[in-house]
Amino acid sequence: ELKWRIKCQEKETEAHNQYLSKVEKDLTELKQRHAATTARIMEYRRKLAELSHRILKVIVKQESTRKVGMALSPEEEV
Amino acid sequence: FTNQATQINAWDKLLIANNDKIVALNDAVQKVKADQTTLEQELEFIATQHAELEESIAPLQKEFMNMPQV
Amino acid sequence: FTNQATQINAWDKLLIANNDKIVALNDAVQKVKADQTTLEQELEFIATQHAELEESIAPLQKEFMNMPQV
Repeated sequence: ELKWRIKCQEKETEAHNQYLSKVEKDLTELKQRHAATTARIMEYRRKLAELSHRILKVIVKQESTRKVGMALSPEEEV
Repeated sequence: FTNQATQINAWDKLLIANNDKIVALNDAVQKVKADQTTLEQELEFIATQHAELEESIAPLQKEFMNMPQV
Repeated sequence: FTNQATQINAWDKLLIANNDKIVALNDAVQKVKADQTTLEQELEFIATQHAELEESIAPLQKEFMNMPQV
């Protein structure tokens, strides 16, 4: 009877061991996905900075040309 | 003999404890995997938004930058 | 009998090793979770920046639409 219990325990331990190896593999994969995600986030932050810069240039340009083609205001006519 | 039985009982306890911990670990790993997938989907969404932003910025840039300077 | 004792000893070691592994993997999972939280915050930051950028583009687009087409 004891022998049988030991056998069961051995089997159970072996199953645990196999499952833990699978978790190790899963974690390795997760770390890779995490690294890829981090890289993409960095890329997107750069991209956003570039887009912000471009739009800022447009805003500056637009501000400086806003009054082109408009009638002079009374203050300007004097 | 009693000694051996005690030993087997101790192993049983350890195995059951390990089993519980493994179940918890499994839940945590599944959750982390699902969260990672969500993050990746959010990244895809950001990529789409970037493309849209770029598309709306390009014509503005072209038009406004060609305007005569005061 | 010695053979059986050796076998049981080896198995006992595996049992203990599994226990250690569970603890280590649990730590690793917690670490991944924490890293994910950081990424989640990064994504929120990007989303905020997107909203700001969109807000600054909107008036330009409006003006662009009202511009006389050459």
